[in-house]
Amino acid sequence: MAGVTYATTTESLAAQVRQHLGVNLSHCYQCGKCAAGCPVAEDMDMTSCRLLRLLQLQQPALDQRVLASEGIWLCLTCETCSTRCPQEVEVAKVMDFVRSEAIARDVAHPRSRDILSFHRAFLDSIRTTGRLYEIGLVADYKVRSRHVLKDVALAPKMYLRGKLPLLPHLIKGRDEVKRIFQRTLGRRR
Amino acid sequence: MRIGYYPGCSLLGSSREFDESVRALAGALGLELVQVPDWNCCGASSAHVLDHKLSLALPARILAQAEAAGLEEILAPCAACYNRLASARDALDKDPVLAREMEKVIGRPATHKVRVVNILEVLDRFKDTLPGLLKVPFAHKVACYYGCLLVRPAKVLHFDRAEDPQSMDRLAAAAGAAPLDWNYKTECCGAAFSVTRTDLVARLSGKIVADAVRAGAEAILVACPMCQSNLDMRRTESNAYLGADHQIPVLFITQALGLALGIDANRLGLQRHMVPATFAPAAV
Amino acid sequence: MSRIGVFTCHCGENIGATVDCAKVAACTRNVPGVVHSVDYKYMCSDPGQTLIKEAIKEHNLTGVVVAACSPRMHEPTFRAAVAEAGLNPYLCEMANLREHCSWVHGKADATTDKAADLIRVMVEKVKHNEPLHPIKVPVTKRALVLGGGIAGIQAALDIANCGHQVVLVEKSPSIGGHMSQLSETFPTLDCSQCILTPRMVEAARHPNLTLMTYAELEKLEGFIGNFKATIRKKARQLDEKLCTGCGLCTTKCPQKKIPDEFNEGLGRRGAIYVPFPQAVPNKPVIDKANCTFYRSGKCKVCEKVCPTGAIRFDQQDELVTLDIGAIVLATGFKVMRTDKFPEYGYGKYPDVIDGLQFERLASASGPTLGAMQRPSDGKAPETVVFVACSGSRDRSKGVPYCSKICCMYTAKHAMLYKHKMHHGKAYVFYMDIRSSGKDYDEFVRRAIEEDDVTYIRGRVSRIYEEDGRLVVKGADTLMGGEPVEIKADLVVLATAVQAQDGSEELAQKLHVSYDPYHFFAESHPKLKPVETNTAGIFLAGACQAPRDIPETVAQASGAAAKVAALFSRDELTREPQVAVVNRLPAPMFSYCVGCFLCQSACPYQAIEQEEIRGRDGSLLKTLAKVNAGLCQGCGTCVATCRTKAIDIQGFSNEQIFAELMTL
Amino acid sequence: MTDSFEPKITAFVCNWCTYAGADLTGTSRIKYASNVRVLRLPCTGRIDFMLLAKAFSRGADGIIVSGCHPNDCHYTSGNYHARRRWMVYRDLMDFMGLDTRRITFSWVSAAEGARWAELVNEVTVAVRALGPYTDYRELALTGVE
Repeated sequence: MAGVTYATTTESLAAQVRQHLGVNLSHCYQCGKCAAGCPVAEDMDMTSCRLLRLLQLQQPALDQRVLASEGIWLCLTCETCSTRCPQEVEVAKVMDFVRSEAIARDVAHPRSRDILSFHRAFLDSIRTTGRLYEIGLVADYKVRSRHVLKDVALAPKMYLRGKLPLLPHLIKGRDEVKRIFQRTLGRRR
Repeated sequence: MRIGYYPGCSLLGSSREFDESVRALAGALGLELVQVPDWNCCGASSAHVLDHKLSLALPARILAQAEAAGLEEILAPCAACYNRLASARDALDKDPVLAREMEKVIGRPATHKVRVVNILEVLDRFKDTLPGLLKVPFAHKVACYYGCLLVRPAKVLHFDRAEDPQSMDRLAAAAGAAPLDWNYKTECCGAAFSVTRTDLVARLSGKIVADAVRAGAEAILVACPMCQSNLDMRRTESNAYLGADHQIPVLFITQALGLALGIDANRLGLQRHMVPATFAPAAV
Repeated sequence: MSRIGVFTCHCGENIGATVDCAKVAACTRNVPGVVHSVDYKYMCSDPGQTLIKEAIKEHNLTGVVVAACSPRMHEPTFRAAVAEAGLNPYLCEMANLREHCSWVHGKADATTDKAADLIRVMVEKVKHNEPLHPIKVPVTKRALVLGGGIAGIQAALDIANCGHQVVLVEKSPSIGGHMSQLSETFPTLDCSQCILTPRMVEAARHPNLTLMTYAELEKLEGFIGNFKATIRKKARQLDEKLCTGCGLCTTKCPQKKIPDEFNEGLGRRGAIYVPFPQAVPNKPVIDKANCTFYRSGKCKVCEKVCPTGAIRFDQQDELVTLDIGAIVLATGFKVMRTDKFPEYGYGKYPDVIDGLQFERLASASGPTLGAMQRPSDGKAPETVVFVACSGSRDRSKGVPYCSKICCMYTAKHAMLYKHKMHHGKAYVFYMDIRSSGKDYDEFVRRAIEEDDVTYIRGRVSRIYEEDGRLVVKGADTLMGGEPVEIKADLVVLATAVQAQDGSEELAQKLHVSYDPYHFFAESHPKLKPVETNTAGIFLAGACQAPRDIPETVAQASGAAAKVAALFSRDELTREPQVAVVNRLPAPMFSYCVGCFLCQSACPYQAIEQEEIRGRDGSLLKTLAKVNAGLCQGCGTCVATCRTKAIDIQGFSNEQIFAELMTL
Repeated sequence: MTDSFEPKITAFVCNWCTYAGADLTGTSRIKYASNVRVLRLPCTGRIDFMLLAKAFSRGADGIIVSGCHPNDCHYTSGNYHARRRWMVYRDLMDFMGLDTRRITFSWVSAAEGARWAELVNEVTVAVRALGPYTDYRELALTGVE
């Protein structure tokens, strides 16, 4: 592990996790139970417990590795880790925090593009109509992710089963919802 | 009995049958569903992933709407909505500062005291009346699948036990079904990755389907639209992953109960499933 | 007119650094009644003490205040010194300048002022001190040992061998405890039974030792040297004198399917049973809850077959009261059961067992006669997974502490398994290996290096059954947390060591304190490891904290030594800090009006009624009277007394008010 | 209230738990406000109303009464008696116009060195805010005791 550390103790991700989530990462004693129960651990470049370990060391280089990892974008927030942690460390919350930091600092792993564009498409659909407009979502996502031909077979089947209403539901409080978005996301998209 | 109702977006679209079966069942049980006026989307996992504040604000508005309508308790059949709403309520309840902040964001005061309950909790209140109403016992071996969102995080939801939950099994039994002891009750199905990482969903959902089949189930019962669509709509992919051809249908618990109460299969939306679910009630 | 001497100690730098001792000594000289005040580097040192002794003589002091460390530290030291100088030791008080002042405040005038205050308080107190004399109480030279495991047996034997009477009380039908259930013991792998049973027999035969098995402590009264213990001897439904222990009844009992406690539910027993073949005493008991006769009124087979007619269906529990001088608590521990593990199936999988159950599986006297057969179907397990730290070091399960013995016995288990099944595969999931002890780490290394047990550093997240095998989902943290999935035939959870059931109640019966996990608390973590905070009650073994056999035996002998030391004297001297009801000349006799509120408040039943009679024998007044032997000097009675007739020596109203007046 | 006001705190503590706890505070070198003066009693069961009243009349601005935790009393039940009596006294004191906010009942075990420091600091801050307790002292001086 490289020797470089932060100038002040408040800069590290661990410190911020403590400040914002009240989660004390020093509680983690690296038993690996979180990773052991994680449904996608095998797909991750960095398992949850490895990630916690890197955060514990509170070094810029290691924090960077965490933020840039692909694994955090595979987390399904299924909360199995938090549920079983013997030290009651809320691992899933930490994952959430790390992801939002990665976005904020614009260092998210390239492979997160699809996932992010899906979520953004999802939110945009709400931003404008107040509720999710599934066809809109899928279309928007395809554009953003350029996976134009994905699931083309599925849509008609769904449509035939009345699972894809053609028109969006517009709620009255659309302005309210717009405002909510502005006051939280602000200009961010 | 009267209760607030928050269908949530997917129940208007990809999971219409859940909405339909809930309403049909409520009718049969004499439960009046009062829809939350002009409700908005809860933000689902997208808001959760992208922005913490937003993931609280959207539910906050919903709770405020319910409160304004004089509702004390709202039923959110969609497990995702239930989870987001309950989590937000919990957070706002625990942290007054945050609550005030959210009031600013949604632009009006609110106590956020409205209780959020899931469909299993609500149906459990009818466990005594159910047997009496039974017309066509749903006499099938079933694997009750809870997924993540109904039971985790336990600290917030306080519903059933986090490992090997029982509430749905009890209901299924009440409907005349034989709930099986199996291993994937609370394993994750892949959730919101259905579109983006279909490969993961195929694997995770595949394992679930496989274990249900191994246990000898004739149907998988769920109470979550995401689980249902991943296990049902993604069957082609999961079967491909398993290299198998599992045709086990995936029903919402409300559909199973509905059939048991002799409600017509189409009113319960069984025709909408990808994997054919034909439990035509042999009329008595 | 009192002549007080004040001696301020620097305690090297400990007090000197933050308190200006010279100044304190100086301004103390102006306190009325103080005729001598000095400061010195180390008052507790020999020259320091001499300083005090000489001053007492030179200034013929009537009271001494030593301003130094906590009285809990050196009060005895200085009182002894004072006594040597011919002054009554109870005319010496200490002002706590170190723990309560210099160590907890920075260097400042306020700190020095406080020091001076603390001294003034004590000066005022001492002015009102009365010379007191230690109370002498007799010692009953009979010890009571609670718990017949190895700790209890060892303590009882040691005490008995010192020539003192011992009563060994065990709640189950036989002594032996957990150790008698073990197969082999680490780190030597000698058979537990082989080393324990001789001790059990010795205990049974020892002339100074009385065994009371199938018995429990009902009630305890009194105090060190003078306890009164009431023991409930549960009805065995058997005349122990007639019973020869032939065992015919146990073989003929129609009930055969009762889960056997000794075999941790892996074996079966009858309703009348002897827990295990080497049981001491080797006499059966009838398990009333499961006996056909007690359930249906019919059967009595045992009675019919008993050659000596020893069965007594009408036998009742018996209460025995004993005079006891000292008590050794050796009630042992229990292990967390597998049903406490939701993620491992709430104990619903028969092949997920705990460590004790494995001991029985591996034991030659066990249900499988030592053959490796798993509970569900008796198949020999080809793959066994051992999970260390199951429930230990796990706040989510309410056990943050380390259970201490699991690392070692898990290594032992893996070894035993491999010795019985060379081709079998043994995995151990662990977090850390804690094997500090003579030959302990070598033992663990042997398991890894010679018996090729695979150690995986990580916890197990989930266990479930699939097609008759157990799927164990763990992770290898030495591989960055890579998931590891093992299909096992048997899983052994090294479950947490917990305080014995009912520990809390027992502790309250005995007035000994206990920790948040209900282990009994020692009086001092380092210097009084076998004492409790109640004089005359000592601790041995795992009832105090998780312990292995060597430690338990050592501690048991330690406790026995304490008892022997206590019994080496014919009478005890106790601090005279006790309550007294004042006595006045007739016709008043005392302020006491005989309301006896004090009697109801006293936790020690130390308050008696004394009748004052006139010459003609007519009753004049009934007064409260304190039994100095029973009184512990808590002063609760003083606070309840409406006429202030009752007071505590050493903490009298006068003294305390005097202290208050200085503030 | 002037910030310069330093309250006098009188603490009545039992010998077995809180006094030992305070000793531990010392051995652990935990710093706390020097406003407190500790009076050692065998047990909080010994505390009676007169002591508290006297302390106030002698210039205490605040009082701490601290003993063993429930079930941990060295004398098994002294701390309960103290608690029960306190319930009664409080009403009496309120009735007499004593400021019961200035009396803090607490439990500090022999193992809670840090807790003792906290307690003293909390009370010191609280009492500092309440200001000097002159009213009662005046009463006392006029001979009402």
